Amino acid sequence: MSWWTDPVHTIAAWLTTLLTGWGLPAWLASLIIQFLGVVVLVSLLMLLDIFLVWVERKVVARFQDRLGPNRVGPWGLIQPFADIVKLLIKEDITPAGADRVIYNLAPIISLMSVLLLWAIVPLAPQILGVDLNVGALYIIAAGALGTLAIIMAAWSSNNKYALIGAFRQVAVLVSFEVPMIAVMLIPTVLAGSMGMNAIVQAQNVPFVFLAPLAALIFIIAAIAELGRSPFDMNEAESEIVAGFHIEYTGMKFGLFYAGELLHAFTFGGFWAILFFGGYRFFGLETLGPLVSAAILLAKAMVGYWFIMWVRYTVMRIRIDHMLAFNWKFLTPLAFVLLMVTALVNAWLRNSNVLIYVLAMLAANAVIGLGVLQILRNVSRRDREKVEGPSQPVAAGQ
Amino acid sequence: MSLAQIVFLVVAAVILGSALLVVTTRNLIHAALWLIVTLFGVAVLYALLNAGFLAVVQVVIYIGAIAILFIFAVMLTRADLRDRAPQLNRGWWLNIILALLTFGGLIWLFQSWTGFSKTAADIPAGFDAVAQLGNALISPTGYLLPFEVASVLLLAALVGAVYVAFSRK
Amino acid sequence: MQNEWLYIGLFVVVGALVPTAAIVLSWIISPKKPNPIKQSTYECGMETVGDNWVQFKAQYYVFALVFLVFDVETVFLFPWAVALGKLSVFAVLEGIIFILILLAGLVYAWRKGTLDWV
Amino acid sequence: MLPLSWLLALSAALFCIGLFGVLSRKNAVAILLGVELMLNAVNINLVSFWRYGNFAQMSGQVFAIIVFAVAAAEVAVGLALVISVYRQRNTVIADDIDMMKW
Repeated sequence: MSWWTDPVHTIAAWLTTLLTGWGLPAWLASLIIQFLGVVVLVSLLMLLDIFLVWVERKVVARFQDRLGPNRVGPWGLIQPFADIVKLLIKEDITPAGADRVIYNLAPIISLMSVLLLWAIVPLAPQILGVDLNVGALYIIAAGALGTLAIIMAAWSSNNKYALIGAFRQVAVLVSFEVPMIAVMLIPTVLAGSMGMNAIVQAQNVPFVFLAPLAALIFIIAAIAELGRSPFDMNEAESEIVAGFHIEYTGMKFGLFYAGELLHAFTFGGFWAILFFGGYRFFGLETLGPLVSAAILLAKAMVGYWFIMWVRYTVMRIRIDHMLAFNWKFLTPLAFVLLMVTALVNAWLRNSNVLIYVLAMLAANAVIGLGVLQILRNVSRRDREKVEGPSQPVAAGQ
Repeated sequence: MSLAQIVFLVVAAVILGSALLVVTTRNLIHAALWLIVTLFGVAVLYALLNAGFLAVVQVVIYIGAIAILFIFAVMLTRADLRDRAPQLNRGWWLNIILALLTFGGLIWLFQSWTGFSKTAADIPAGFDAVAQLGNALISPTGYLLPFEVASVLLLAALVGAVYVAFSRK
Repeated sequence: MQNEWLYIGLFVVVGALVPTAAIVLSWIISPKKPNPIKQSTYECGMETVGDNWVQFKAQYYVFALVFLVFDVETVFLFPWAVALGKLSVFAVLEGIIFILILLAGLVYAWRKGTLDWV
Repeated sequence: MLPLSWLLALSAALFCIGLFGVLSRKNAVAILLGVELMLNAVNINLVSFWRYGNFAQMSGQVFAIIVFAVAAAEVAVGLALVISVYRQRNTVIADDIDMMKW
């Protein structure tokens, strides 16, 4: 067990001998070590979060043909720290009539729900918090806490806009959770396990080649879960000002904001884990766990960049279109994909890998083309309802 | 006392305390939020009992969906019954006696049973509860019929609730 | 098993402590000069009327309802999906029947027009 | 390790609190909250019996999952009824809804 092949356990073993050397019982020593591990991980995440503020601002600036922060520190890297100081010394206003306990609890739960996701992220086979065998459901459970935080924030701040915004946001969140769960079932079917590490281990062929449509649906649903454009219901300024966090100021607002950014990055990471092989990259992961962790973080950053790309390119969709898109398109499609994937998997999983992959790809292509054909027919019918029957243009007229 | 016992006592106190608040709080939103605390405590209890899958399911279904539904329903039925009005029926002290009697009766019944103070066997290391559960759910000798009937039940609930909530007059 | 959940529990504790620390820190060092205007409910400059308990339409409830039903469905489907690797085509068909029965519910709600945001 | 008696006592207590809520609350939504407490007490029992009995046989967990489904169905239909009554009668007090038809 050397430092390079298994850093976490090496450090843990060293600390165990140190602590038991001081006369602590073994269970207390392991508890303290686990606690330290969590503290280190959470601190790194918060640091990453601060860095993400800079990334987000820099990227949006480039998309909008601006420079972005570039005054404080090299390339403006110190800018987010200045932002934090600003948020800390802002006056903290609690609106009259607010339910103080719930009002203060909401941002805490909001950030906590995002941090909790990282307990199951496998950065490398040797660097992972816990290899929970119910990983996929755990993601949904953490998301449930986030939904709860939104309702608590809105109700406790005693503001009509906040409550309306939260209701819309929650309606969108719970709706898009359905296709999200359905496509999370697809990697589970393919890997035969819900554990994140097992799913990564099973991806000798990255699942994106077996279920490209599922990967697409996952990222669409994830963007909606994040409440980002084009599904940014809570920031429909022209209708409900700032949604559920309208009354929040200073650090509490900052916590919501930090949670949102880290959430986006985290879902980039889960996209990579579920569909793009996680910490694996053409055998590079065998070099060592730190390389694996770097691979996963790089993939997560690409996923995050993709989410930002969508956010700054596509306009907000109206809420009725958004919900219709979910219930009448994404949800049926996701369940059809699940059924077909399960069937093909059951028939062909023991045959040649090439045949298996090609069959999966073909199934996806057939479903995709069929859906496009159905959509074309439906929209033609809708158009004819408004414009009258379309007449074929005869030649020569 | 072992760590598990300490955790159990703390969780049990949280569960019972918040459950009492659920049935006595005037503000219904607060009652729903206290219900969430209770449900979370029960989820911790499942984790303590090595039923990790059920712990997560408890959070997903109860906190993620049922509690949200309750909060929506409270918001939708803005009614005469606001925080000031008495929230309990007139004979509530009778109900306390009834509940206490039920509790005493249950404990008395349990007491007379031989397995009351049983302790659990250790779960072997390679035991995958989720896969076992899946096998049990779809094997024809197991719970195949309840599995399919559950989906019919959910279908009936969906159709019924949509019909009831949406019957326009 | 026990240790896994202990770790999650520690994560809950630390995950709650970090934002709490941030809020407490800002509470200590930020200025506090409350006045009634500053603390009034923000409504784009209008005086707020009544409390925030506005009447919502039942539409919100219906979306949450359909979500609840599908959420419960997945709880049955996850064990099915995990066990699938070792099972026959017959087991897959059972799961497919399960999904189809529920999709019938979705079709009903769709036909009834409850999925439209009127 | 925990003795089974602690778990059974906890679930009995939770069940009785739920019972009190169901019997005493005026608001129909609050009554349903009490029913949720009772269902949770039942589930604690089922999971305990799974753990302390023959855990290789998954009966307890399967029962618990079925109870989840039943609870979900109960809440969905129950709250839909409450909302429907509220929209027509403008009340959520269970004692006022006693006409069986209107």
